[in-house]
Amino acid sequence: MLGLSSVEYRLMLPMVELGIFALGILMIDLMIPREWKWMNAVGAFVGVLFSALCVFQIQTLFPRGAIGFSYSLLVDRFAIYFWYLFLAGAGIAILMSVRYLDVENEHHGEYYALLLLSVIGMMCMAAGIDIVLIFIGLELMAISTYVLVGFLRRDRRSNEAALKYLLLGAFSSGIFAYGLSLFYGLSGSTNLRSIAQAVSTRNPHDPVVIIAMLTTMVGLLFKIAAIPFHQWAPDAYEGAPTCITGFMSVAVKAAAWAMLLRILVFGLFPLRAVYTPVIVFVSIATMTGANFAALTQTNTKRLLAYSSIAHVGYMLLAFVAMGTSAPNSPAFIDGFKGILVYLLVYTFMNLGAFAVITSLRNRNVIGDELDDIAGLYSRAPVEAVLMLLFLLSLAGIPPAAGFLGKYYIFLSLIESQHYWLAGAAVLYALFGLYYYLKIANAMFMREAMEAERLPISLGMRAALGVTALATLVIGVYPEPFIRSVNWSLGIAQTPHVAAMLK
Amino acid sequence: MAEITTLHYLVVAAALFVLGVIGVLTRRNVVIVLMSIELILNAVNLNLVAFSRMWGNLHGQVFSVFIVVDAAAEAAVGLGILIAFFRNKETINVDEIDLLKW
Amino acid sequence: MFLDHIWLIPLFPAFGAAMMFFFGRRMQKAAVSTVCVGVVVVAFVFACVTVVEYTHFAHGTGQPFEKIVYTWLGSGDAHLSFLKRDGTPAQFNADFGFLLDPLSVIWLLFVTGVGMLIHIYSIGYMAHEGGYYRFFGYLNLFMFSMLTLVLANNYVLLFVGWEGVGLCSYLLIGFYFHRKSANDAANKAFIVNRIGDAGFILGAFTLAWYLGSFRFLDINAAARSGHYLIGDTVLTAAALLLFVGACGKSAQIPLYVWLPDAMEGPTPVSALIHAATMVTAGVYMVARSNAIFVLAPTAMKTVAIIGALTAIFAASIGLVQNDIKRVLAYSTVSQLGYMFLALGVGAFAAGVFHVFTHAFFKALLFLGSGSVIHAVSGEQDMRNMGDLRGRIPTTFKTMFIATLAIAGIPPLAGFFSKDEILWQAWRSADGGFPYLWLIGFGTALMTAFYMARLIFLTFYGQPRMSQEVEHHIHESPKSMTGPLVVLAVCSALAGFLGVPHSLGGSNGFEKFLAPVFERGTEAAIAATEEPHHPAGEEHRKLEWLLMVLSVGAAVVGGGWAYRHYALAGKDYPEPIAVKAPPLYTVLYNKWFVDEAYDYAFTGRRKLGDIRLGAMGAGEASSWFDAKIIDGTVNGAGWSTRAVATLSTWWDKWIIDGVGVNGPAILARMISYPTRLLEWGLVQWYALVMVAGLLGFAVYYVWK
Amino acid sequence: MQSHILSIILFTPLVGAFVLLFVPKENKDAIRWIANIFALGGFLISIPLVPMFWAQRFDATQQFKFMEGSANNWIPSIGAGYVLGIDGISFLLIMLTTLLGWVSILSSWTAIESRVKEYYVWFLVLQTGMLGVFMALDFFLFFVFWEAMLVPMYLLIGIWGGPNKLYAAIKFFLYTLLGSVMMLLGILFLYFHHHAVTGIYTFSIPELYKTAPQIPFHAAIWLFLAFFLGFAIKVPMFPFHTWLPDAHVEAPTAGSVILAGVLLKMGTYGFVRFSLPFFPQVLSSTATFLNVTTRGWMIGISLVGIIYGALVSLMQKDMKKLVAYSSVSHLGFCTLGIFALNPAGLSGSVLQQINHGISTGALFLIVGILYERRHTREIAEYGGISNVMPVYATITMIMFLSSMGLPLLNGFVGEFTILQGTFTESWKWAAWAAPGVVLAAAYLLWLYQRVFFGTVTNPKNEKLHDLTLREILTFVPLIIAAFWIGLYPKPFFQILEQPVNQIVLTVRPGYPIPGYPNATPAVNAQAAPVTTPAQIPATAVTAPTAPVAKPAHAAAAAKPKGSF
Repeated sequence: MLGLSSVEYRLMLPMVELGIFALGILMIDLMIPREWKWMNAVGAFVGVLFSALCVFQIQTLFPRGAIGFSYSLLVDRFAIYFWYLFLAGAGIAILMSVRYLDVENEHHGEYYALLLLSVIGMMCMAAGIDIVLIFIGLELMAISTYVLVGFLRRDRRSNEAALKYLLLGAFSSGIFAYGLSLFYGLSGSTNLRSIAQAVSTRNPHDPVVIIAMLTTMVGLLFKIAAIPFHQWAPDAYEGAPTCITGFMSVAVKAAAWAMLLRILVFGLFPLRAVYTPVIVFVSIATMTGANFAALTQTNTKRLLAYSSIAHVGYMLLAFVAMGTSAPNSPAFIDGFKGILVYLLVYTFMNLGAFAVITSLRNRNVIGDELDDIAGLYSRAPVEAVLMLLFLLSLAGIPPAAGFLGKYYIFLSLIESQHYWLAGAAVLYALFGLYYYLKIANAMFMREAMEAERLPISLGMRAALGVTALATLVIGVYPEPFIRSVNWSLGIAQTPHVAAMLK
Repeated sequence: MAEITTLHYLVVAAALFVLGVIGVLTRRNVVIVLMSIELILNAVNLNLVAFSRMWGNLHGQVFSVFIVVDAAAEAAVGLGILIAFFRNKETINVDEIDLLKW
Repeated sequence: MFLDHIWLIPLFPAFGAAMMFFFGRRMQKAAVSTVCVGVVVVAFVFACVTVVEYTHFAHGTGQPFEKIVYTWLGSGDAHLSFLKRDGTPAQFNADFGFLLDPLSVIWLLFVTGVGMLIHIYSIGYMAHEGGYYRFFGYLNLFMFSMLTLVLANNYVLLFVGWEGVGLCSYLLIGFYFHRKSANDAANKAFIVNRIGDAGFILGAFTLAWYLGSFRFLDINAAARSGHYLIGDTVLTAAALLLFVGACGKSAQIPLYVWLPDAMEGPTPVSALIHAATMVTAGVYMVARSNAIFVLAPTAMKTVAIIGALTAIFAASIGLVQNDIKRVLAYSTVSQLGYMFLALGVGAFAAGVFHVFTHAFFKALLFLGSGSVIHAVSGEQDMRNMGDLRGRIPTTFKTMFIATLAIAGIPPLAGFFSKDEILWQAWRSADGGFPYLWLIGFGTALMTAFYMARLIFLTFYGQPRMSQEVEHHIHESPKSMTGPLVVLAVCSALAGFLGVPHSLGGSNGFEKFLAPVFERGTEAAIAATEEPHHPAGEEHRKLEWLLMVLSVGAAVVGGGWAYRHYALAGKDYPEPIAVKAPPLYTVLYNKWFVDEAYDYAFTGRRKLGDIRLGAMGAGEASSWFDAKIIDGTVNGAGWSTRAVATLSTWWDKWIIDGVGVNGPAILARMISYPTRLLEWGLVQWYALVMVAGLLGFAVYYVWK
Repeated sequence: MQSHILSIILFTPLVGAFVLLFVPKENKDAIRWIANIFALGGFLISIPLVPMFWAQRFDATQQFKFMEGSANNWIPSIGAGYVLGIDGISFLLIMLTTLLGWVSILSSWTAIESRVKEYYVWFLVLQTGMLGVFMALDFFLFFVFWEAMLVPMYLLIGIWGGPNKLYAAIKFFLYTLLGSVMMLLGILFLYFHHHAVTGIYTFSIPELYKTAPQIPFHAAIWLFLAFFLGFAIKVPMFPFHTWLPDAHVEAPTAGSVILAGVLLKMGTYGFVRFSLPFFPQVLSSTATFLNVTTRGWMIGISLVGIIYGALVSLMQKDMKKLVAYSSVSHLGFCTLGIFALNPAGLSGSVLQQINHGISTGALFLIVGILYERRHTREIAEYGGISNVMPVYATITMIMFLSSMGLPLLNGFVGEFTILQGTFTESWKWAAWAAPGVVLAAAYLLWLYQRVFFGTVTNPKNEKLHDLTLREILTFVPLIIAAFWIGLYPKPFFQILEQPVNQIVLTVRPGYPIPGYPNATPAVNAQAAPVTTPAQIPATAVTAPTAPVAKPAHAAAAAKPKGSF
């Protein structure tokens, strides 16, 4: 009908399906009464599940991946891995949202619709190999998140966050687009592959190349919130509805990383000599700035915002390791794995942490101050312990999952012989532990402000359960997850182990 | 009279870009800031169109169309949010958006 | 069969101690005394039988008997090996093994014997004291340790007894733990001893490292094998280190300070531990290591000189003390000095002989003084005694005998042993001026004086005690006087075991010990004759002359004391105080040694407001720990203060940021400005982004 | 053959913690009972290990006994395996851990009144963590336990601690984490290096032993330092010790017992298990920093620690702080023995670790008992306690004596053997260590005098009741152990013999050990024998040691059993 091949039909199915659900929710929302609004959440969740089902279908049908839409959409294992990640993030975020929106009395279908739409955008970012598609995806995601951030219309902090996010976001994507346009100019194509070929033939010190490179990187680094392009993040995270903060800190970030890897590794890897120095600087700056800033934060959301920036710094270290070593050298592979594993782990542990903070929101408590979480153990022991688990995971203490990410990053750094960077990372790991422990201290070793037990909604229980379980399992038995990462990178299943086990 | 080469377009576009950036950095009125951003995007469009003419393919123009749409959408959302903001705090002055900091 | 179960001897008292530890609190005094005294009696009997059996086993050759019960340190044939000095590997082994040879026989006998007597005496003496079972428990524990010390077959096991007796003396000195003075004395005793022990253990290590074993027999064999020359450096070091240990245990300069204070303990304790047995452990150990010492002339000379100095030094203090027990304490120190003098000049047998006799009369003196104190209801100051001879006759007679003995009046025990020492001292001074003899001679003079002084002040003159005290004076019970009599007999007759050849005796004591002290190459018998020179006629004359001289000295000293104290009334004059007041003050304050030590070493006294010594160092270190290493209070004020006050070396610590909290505080201080970068204005954020972009661009331009 | 006894011992406490989760937290006594039962169970289950291990104590064919699991069976894709196994060293430490775990849980019956449930849960988790550290034969597994164990300890200090608990808890956690993350870098390097050499990714420690010798020297130095930092902070050695007093003073009694008794041993254990066998060339190298070889530095730091710790504890006014600093001094002895690098020193060191666990553990219990009654640790508050609590005073005296190294008690055996081993390396070292022994007597006896002797001056102390049966029960095993080691340490030395010799021969190839097979796989070829005053003649290195061994053997054989 549309001249779509069955393959392309399959490939776009997850997104289309999400889109249908989004619009459906928008319509149904008009019909259902106030107290039935939670149906929206159910609908959205079902949508996510269906979409995941479709992704699984793709995975089984095209194990080697497939390409469509005139070489713009490449659904390879890498993309599929990230799609699952986005859907997981979205699903958990939905579970977290129900009660929170009730309390905020902002229960509208748009919320879920926008959530799903942003996921569509992310999918495009992860799967696009054509800068046009990538850019569209980016904007789709960005615009929906602008709205989501400002969703609490009556809350000034929310408005302000949205406005700042929008202005800076638009600004950065403008610069980004400028870079992309130059790349188009350099290559005469919008397809990453051909851009890469064209660029690799040019002298890497050609000013145009460099300007294009830099402007593009501004966009990328802005989206993953790396210093000095990070400053939107703390404000947006603090102002946004907590569940959205969680969603942004994992899914949006993962999407940004997917885009970054697509462009810088799949596409412009020939230019790595050009951008790696910048990345080195940025990663160190990011770790330093974020950790120092987080050290004395008293607002939990803001603290976690800075911590997530710091985590970006760590991941960038792995990226440095990749950029400074030959493709398919151990350092490169482990760095790459490191980033993917880190994102996977991070999705669950950070969402978990934000889920706990979300559940602190009550009629009269905003719940994002350190004092609000004080004595949490006496009010909700299970949550407190889970929070401890998430915090330790964020600090990279085994057997929590976070350690796995740290492990790969340190390993890649050592393999690429960046011992000093490794040392710095260690140092900042200490910083991290310090401010995570501040939260832990508040939960376990301080008296609660108000005594009554914390009401935990069903959805929240589910969200916490999933995240905690994932954090623990990935930590204790990471084998299958590592294998899935290997699979997504098309790396042979641990070749050496066979020799080892004989 | 010399004919207009791609380079000229690029220079103009670059100028637009810089103007846009300066606008974003200096203007105090949120609406005008938004417009400056539009300026940047237009610079991009100009680039794309010029290049597509240079290469003689349509990719650039397609891209520019999308960017125009995107710019519109952004502006719409931006104004919406701005209105919400204005409701709560009777101002659209960028300097007074400083509740969230540190 | 007794010989094979020699290890039982120490176990008997150990059993008694264990009984007291577990059941003592619930036992009647009668039961306590039966058990505790009983085990010691059994030990004594067992010891005697063992010795008899040993004499059969050794029949005169004095060959040692060794019984190894089990491997203690090390794992049997385990490979807990170390490298000897020459790089060859050696086994690290210390057994629970017992050694019986003439030397240990002598100690075994008088330790069990005197110990038994003192246990019996204590029944009466402690009858009215609290903590009866505790006292006897400790006493038994002491017997166990002492016997282990004496019977050990290697330095490590000897060290067990060595530390054990130290512990017991600590416990017993501090027996009246309500008295702070007692506790201080106890701590002092233990810690000073510990210093000695450190020396001892290092000495033992040196031997093992050099000769490859801790076993006496191995070491003696090695030392006498002739591989090692006289004056061997390592052996000299080892000998000196061992002697440090001896100084601690046997209260020689500079470690003697604990013994006088040790008199805080109950009197029987002073008699048993601080007069008869424990303090002679040092002598025993040196004698035991004679094979090493003879190879180390320097060490020998040191021993002799230290011994002589201690002898006269302590005697000089003893001249003016008023506390009856302190006089005896200093006398003990001085007598120990004699013994080391003997060892130092190579007359091991003579030294041991003096230990043997001294054990009797000094124990007797202490027990006697105990009986006196008992009589005058706890009074210890001789200025408040006098004219007791009629009132407590037995005590008086026995103590009088002891005094004669210690003063060296023939034919009592002290005479023979002391003159043997003096004679050896004289002879050892090869050609040159016999200064050691002179010191010994002077000491003899003083000894006679202060002992006589003690007797006269206590038993003669007018009674100087208060009325009701005088009213209560009574002779002690049989359980106390009995041992006195026995000891008196011993101290009267013990001397005849060792009558020198010059007096036509056979000096059986020395002959008996000869195998232990054989020089290796020469035969045992040769050693019992004059070891150095043949017994020439003029030597004999000279020896007689010296004897006459020393006896004369004793008489003179005694007579002088008689002149001044025999009729002492209330506030009698102290002759020395009259003639040389400054000397008197110095002597009376024990040459101010304790004070000096407190300033210099312990740091219990402050010099101005500086504290030196261990406690000083401790304070300094803890300050250092709190302030420097552990960064401490807020960084800013800190570093300023540091820069202002602390020396550059400590600055290094801070600047290097070894401080722990320092960096933490610093980080927090950096944190705030970092956060200020985020000051809320969108355009500022955008500006930062652009700046970043341009910054990178600049980087490329420069590159 | 695969016996699972290790896993069983390892997870018993964890099971206990899991069971506790289902007990309502109001029901305190039930919780206490269950916790104690599982703690005691953990100890009893570890008992059968003794005869099993004893049977094969000399078996030099396999370095580690009771191996479980195989390399890389846990996370094949990164080469981590669930591998457990013990040798004599870890065996003793495991027994110590199970014993102290039980004792300290028993001791906190009345001490802990608030949040009882979590307390015991965390404590049992901690127990598993510590056991895991001693059992793991896979670096990944090891590190997981090593870190995981910090968390419960942090909570124990932070929740049930004293007034300054937050500071102490965070300090403890950060300080230890710094070290352990440095160690992680070192581990990763070894892992990567092994891959570079063999093309195999694995964390299996026995595998890594094999490739360790190929590590280039300059790298080995840094690795050694990385590991050193990790372990030195844990021990703690001199400049890194300041977390210890805070942690101890704030921690609840049982926490201190475990902290001093077991956690500190992980550092020394790490030195023995990793630093020595992995980097022999660093210890044996003559390369100097400030004219002192690496080994010299290690020894120097240990000596400073010995004297420094003793001096500082001499002047403490807080009993617990005093004991804490005394452990700095005692651990100094342990590290001294380790870096003496000869059988005597090494086995003495391990034995001394056990002793320190027993004695100092007991000392903390002792302090805790007074604290529980009077809620102060100020020495000045007390005096004449032996009048009101005679039994307590007696037990204290025994433990003080064992801690200050009185012969026939455990402390002496360890210290003596260490000093012996050290002395034969250089008499100066032993001479410097000796003052530590004297000072130990000084501060302990002085403490005893101030607390126990004299008359009761403080009216608050008149009513103190003596030990209850439970409290006595906590001391009994410790006292028995103290006397056992003091009187008959032979079995311990025998258990240590094989691993210790193995390690010594790895670090100093050709070190002559009579009657011990000198060939060892892990011997590192290019490592020169350690230069010491007692330098081994080059011939002795190459030549088989049998002839060298002869005389010693002859002496041993000729040793008379009866008469002479």
